[in-house]
Amino acid sequence: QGEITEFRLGVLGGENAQDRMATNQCFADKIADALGVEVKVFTPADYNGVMQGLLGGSIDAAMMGASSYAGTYIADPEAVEPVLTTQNIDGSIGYYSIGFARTESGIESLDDMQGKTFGFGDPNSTSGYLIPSVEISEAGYSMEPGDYFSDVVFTGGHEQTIVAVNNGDVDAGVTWADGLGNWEDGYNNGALRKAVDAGLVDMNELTQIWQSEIIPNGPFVIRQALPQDVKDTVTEILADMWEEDAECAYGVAAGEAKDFVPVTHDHYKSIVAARESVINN
Amino acid sequence: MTMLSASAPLSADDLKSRAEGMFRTKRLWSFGLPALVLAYLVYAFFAFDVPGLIDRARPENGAILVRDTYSYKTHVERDNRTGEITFAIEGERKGEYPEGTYPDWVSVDGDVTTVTLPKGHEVRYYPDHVEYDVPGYGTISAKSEGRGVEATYPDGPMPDFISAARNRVMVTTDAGRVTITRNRTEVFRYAMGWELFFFTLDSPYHGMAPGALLSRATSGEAGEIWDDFWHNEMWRHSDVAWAIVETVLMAFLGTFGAAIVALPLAFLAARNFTPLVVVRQLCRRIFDLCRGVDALIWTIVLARAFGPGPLTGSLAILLTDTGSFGKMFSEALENVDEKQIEGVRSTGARAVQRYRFGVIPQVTPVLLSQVLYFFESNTRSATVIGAITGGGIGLMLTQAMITQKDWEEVTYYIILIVLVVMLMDWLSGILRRRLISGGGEGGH
Amino acid sequence: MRIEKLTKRFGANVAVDTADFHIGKPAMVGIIGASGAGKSTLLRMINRLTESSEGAIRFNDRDVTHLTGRAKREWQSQCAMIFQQFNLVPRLDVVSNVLHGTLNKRSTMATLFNLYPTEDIHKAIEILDRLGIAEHAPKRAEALSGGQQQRVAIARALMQDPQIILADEPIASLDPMNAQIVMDALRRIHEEDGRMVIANLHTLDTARNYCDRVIGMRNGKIVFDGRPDQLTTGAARDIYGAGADFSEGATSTDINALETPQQARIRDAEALV
Amino acid sequence: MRIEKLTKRFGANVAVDTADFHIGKPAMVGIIGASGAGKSTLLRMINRLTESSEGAIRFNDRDVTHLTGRAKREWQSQCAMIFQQFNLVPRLDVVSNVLHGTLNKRSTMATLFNLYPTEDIHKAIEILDRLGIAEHAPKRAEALSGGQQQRVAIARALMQDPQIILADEPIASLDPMNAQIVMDALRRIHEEDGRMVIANLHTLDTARNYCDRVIGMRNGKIVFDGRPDQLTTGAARDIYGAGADFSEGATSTDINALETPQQARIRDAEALV
Amino acid sequence: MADQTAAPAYGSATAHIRESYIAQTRRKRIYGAVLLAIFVALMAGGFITADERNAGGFWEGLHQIFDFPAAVLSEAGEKIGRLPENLLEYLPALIETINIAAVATLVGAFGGAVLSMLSTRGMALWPRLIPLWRRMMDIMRAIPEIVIALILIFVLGGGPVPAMIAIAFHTVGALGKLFSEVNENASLKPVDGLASVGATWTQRMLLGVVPQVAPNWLSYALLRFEINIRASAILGFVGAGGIGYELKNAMAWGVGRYDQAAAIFLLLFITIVAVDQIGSALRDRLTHGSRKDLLA
Ligand SMILES: Nc1ncnc2c1ncn2[C@@H]1O[C@H](COP(=O)(O)OP(=O)(O)OP(=O)(O)O)[C@@H](O)[C@H]1O
Ligand SMILES: Nc1ncnc2c1ncn2[C@@H]1O[C@H](COP(=O)(O)OP(=O)(O)OP(=O)(O)O)[C@@H](O)[C@H]1O
Ligand SMILES: [Mg+2]
Ligand SMILES: [Mg+2]
Repeated sequence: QGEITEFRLGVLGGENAQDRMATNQCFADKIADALGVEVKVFTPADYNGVMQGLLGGSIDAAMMGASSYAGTYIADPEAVEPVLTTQNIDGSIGYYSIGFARTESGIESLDDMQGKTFGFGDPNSTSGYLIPSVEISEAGYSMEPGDYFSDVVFTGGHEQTIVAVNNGDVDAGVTWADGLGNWEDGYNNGALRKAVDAGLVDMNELTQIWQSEIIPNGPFVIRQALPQDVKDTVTEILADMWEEDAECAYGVAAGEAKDFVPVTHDHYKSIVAARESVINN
Repeated sequence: MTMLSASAPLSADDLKSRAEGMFRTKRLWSFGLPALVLAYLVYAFFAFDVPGLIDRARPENGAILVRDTYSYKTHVERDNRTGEITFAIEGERKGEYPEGTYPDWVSVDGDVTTVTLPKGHEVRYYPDHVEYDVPGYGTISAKSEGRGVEATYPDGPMPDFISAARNRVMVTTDAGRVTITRNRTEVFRYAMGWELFFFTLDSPYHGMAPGALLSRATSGEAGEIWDDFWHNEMWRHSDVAWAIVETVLMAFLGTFGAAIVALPLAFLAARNFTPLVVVRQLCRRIFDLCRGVDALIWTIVLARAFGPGPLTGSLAILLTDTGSFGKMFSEALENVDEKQIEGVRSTGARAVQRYRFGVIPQVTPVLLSQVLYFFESNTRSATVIGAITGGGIGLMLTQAMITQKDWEEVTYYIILIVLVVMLMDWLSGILRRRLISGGGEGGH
Repeated sequence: MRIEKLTKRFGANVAVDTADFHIGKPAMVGIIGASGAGKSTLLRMINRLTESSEGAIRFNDRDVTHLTGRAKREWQSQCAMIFQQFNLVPRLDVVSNVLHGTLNKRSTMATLFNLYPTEDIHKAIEILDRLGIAEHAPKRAEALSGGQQQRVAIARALMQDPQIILADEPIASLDPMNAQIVMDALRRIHEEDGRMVIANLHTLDTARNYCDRVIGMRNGKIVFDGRPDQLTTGAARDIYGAGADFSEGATSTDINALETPQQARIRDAEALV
Repeated sequence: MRIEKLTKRFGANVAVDTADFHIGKPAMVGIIGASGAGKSTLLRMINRLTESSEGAIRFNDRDVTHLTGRAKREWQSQCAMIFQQFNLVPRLDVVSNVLHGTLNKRSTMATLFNLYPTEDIHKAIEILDRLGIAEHAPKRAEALSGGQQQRVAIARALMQDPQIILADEPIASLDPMNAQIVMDALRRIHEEDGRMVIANLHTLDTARNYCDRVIGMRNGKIVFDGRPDQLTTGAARDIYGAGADFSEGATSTDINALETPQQARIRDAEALV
Repeated sequence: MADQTAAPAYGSATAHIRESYIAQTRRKRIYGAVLLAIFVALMAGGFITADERNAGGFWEGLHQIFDFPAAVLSEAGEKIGRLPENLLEYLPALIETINIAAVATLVGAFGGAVLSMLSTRGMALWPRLIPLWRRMMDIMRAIPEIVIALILIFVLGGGPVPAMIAIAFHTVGALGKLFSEVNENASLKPVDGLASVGATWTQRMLLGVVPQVAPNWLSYALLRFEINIRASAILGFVGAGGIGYELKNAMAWGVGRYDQAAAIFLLLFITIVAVDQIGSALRDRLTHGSRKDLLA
């Protein structure tokens, strides 16, 4: 373990690449001040980009989804370690996967979905794929295309799922929400809320048909190979951020939250198991 | 004259029936070919499920998109719990009006806030309810309570511009849109143009006329004005410029790097320069591999080693184009004029000198024009590669499209990309003409 | 047919200058003149391939100068055109080229799918037979000799069943043997079918031998209009603007003048000395 | 220079068959023979552009037949070659083409970057001046006429400062006027610099007018070797394997035969009668 | 001859030529050196910038270049038994990709043919509009397929049709330009000939022009088909169906599905190489065949 010459932060989320760069710039500046090296922010196109970057050592730290963390862990358990996660306003550290359909389709629950198409988001998304695929199959609805659903497709991401359901390309889909607030607003936070705010969908036209168990918020991970003091410094900056610079924390957390709290790999064991079970199917 | 008697030994009737036969075959072809194509298109029509697609098509999404490209909307949002009203362009934090200011079509009179919409529409926020005057229809009044939204409408059947449910009422007219839920009341007001394109609301230069700006600029504020424009938080011109540069950079490094790598390899793959079959075949298979794998897959393969960024994209283009150039260059080398080489050889020149003077001057024009052509088309490909590897204008473009709300930015990027590609097309045309007809042997 | 003050300007250049003539009954008319005199332009204006700048073209008291669309194409189909370079579709077979003469009468769709009526095909073969090239019917046009291609072009013209045949230097690309065959064919069509034939010619003797009437052009103007026997060497000098050294022989294509080609070469060579 | 039983076989075809001759002092030697007689092959073997199958080439008692690498290139630089098609690099300027004659002497690195010594450039321009084309020095070779290009090729040969100049049909692509200029230049080089010149020629009168010695080849064999004045029409018939109708005139390029081109045309025309 | 008698005087006569040539060489050398320097500087500067803005550096990453292929291949090797099953599973997606390319090429070639004739001097139906059609083709070529595909996905929903339309749109522009270059070399005489019989524009074009240009058009269309297969695979990557979509999903998941990724790689690679080889053989035949036809 030696000196580092630069620090590379990976950022992902449902926003414009440049917006993401901008909202995380304050974080990067803080790290740069503390470490005394240049900090660069990278915005890969999808979850996989962050995973490859962390595995290949070209990204040092990132806020990840639970499932993509699990994927990274399975590929190389030594690559990264989770250090912090987001704590919601109500103190919980989880969110939900929400299944929804168009109201006019008459679909009210998964029972009405026989022979219909079901849409997931990104294969590496926890709420957009991993958890619903595991929980829904466990509930007795096979996820094998053609078995119970006529087809199961990936739309590419949360935003695309919402559009696809709204357009009727798929009969139902899953996306994430914090589960707080009201359905007609698209909840307080989540992909639905962003779509509503953008004027893309009318929540009156959508119906919730399913909700998952609580899913742990994604971890902020740091590459294990980094010097310990670097890891500690960066972790501390983020852990104190809500207290010291709420504006910046809002950007990093991509929304309102209470705090960043410590986590360990144990929090995500169930997710890793879920991911492994999907592989072995 | 002998014309009639000179006619063929075959009788005219024979010829007629033969001509008929010929036309039968021709007709078969002229029907058969289009019929085959048509049959294939019909197959594709169903294979692509076009009927279903037409069914699902959402022209109104198209309308949103089109409207967004030339107009913007201002959100007037009231938190029904706190009663706080925010004004934000496109509903974005960066577009929020500073505390205490609001657009001139809003008037605040004590507890009542009036939002004037075009065509005589008007929305009034009262402390406990909202009223919306729709000319020719009447006034809609809605009150949000803990249990839901309670709305009263003018008499008569419910018009289809109102979408009402227990918890949510939405009125969409061509003057704007009003949404009332338990928590929030929101008005969208549309206006033409790309608001804040030059300056954001917090800039002192926002809304200033060009003349006034110019006089400020000449009186020493040019730097600040440029700074406010260049670092506009909404449109991020500096980031966009960088992204464009990054995209062109990927194309440039990839194309010319590939040309440099491919040139020596092409000699090894050309029949007349490498008599060894093994070496030649090896080189050709390497070219096939590079080309066959395609830049898309190279991008993924390289992402592990180099991470996201323009370098990865350049290398992906470089690898694919090495394959294409290798093939094309070696074909050009196989077509060189042997006479020139022989002339140089007869003076007792060494092999390298023979290549330098007998071969290079002949092939440079061909190679150069191919390279420049690829440079232009790679500028376009680099957009796509950037979208996958995470770099350049391509990433911005795809991300802006995926979030499906920033269509004005999408339009902006598309215009920039089209301009840059056309610029490259034009530039490479000029360079091609100059380097090939005039300028001696060309530098590289 | 009546041509009234017909003028064509290309920019500042006046290609045809207030041409004025009248052809009463179907005749065989030769137009002669030096290169650039405006012969081609005149014919192309009559066929409406080139728009005229001023003046009028009347046929049977109908003004055809400003027809457009269908009516214009209708008129074109009535006055067939034969070109110096044949203007056939080289990669198509001879019969198809001849059948192109019917394009105006048949629907576009049908012709695109080669749906020509059988009687048209028969007629095409008969015309080819009349011109002595029926046995080449299935060949590609490009496989034929120049003289044969020109006869295919004439066949196409006949297929149009036109009232007028316009021939723009029909024999200029041909050797003397083929030139004679083609001119004989045109003359015979004129005589047997009673069609009007207007031919641009670049040799005086051809005009004299084949035409009922000769029109001479110079710098776009009509400078001679009369019977062939009125076409003296003096008149020819006027038309060609040539000096006293004008010799017809140099441009003659009369086959009789060429029975001994070597003599011609000797004469040509001597002319250079 | 001594050629000993030199033979070249292309598969079953014997292009040069045990050629044997000796050139004692620098002479101007013409090699004549019908097309395919093996003239080019012989010259190419001497320059080592083509490998010989059997026999030996000796120069100043040194066997150069099997030299390789440096030594072979060294030899090539001593016996310059001039080609029928000039074999210049058309896109490079004239001086660069001439400077290629020094490639063997200069270091590879320097030449690759066009770093020729100034005295070489001066020398190149002087040679060009001697051949009367100095004013074309900065032009591209492709911009020159055939005769000028061939003189550039000669200049390149001279730049090599060779002991032997091999010229393979140097005037076959040229018109008579240029042919004379080029042959005069070769002769002058031979006389003034005392270099050996061996030229393949396809016209007897050129050989007679310019050479000290003529070698005749037929089917790869040397069938004549003597002074030009020994080259009678009978000997020529043997060389060309021609019948009694053999006439030199048809291939003559002697410029004197062309002073009155019209006469030639007349004669040609008569010949056809 | 003049040049021989003038020979003794060359010393002074050539001085001027010598000077000017040397000056010219020097100018050229400087010009060349400057060009080369600019080029090298651009390449080096570009490389440094790209390296700087990339997450991983070039030199640090170089030794890892085979990590990813190794990971994929080792997993594929472990599950080699499932290869045939995987290949079969993704065959329909491959066919969809090929269909997208084929339909887009057909549609694009048709549109390109029409536009090319409208924008060739001497053939154009409305000669004044030639610049308009040309600019239109320029713009069609300049817009990346991905843009149109994404917009159409938004309006029409996912699937092959948006990709097809996007590629066809681009193909119209690209082939239109190439076709009009071919048209420019076609003879206008047959067109004039057909005009003189009163043929409509459609008849003139289809009977007079198309027979002349068909072999070259076909050859260009084939080349475009190859390019379009790649394009349709890439568009699949952003959600437009076909093999690219499957590849992306398998790839994105990572460890656990690399055997599928490898099978898709293999399918795509074989297709691209096969189409490339068959296409260039066919094109060779077409262009050379037509040349022979003309000579015959
Ligand atoms: N399309 C055109 N654009 C401009 N000028 C033209 C055009 N066509 C013909 N001209 C000019 O019009 C004049 C007459 O040309 P035209 O072709 O009618 O002469 P011609 O008598 O047929 O000559 P030729 O015997 O050479 O065919 C010439 O000066 C020619 O340059
Ligand atoms: N590279 C080669 N491969 C096979 N045969 C060759 C080759 N070069 C020459 N030949 C054959 O060798 C014979 C002599 O050819 P050469 O070129 O030496 O004749 P030439 O006297 O120079 O004829 P020309 O006057 O046509 O130049 C010919 O039969 C020719 O076909
Ligand atoms: Mg004419
Ligand atoms: Mg020879």
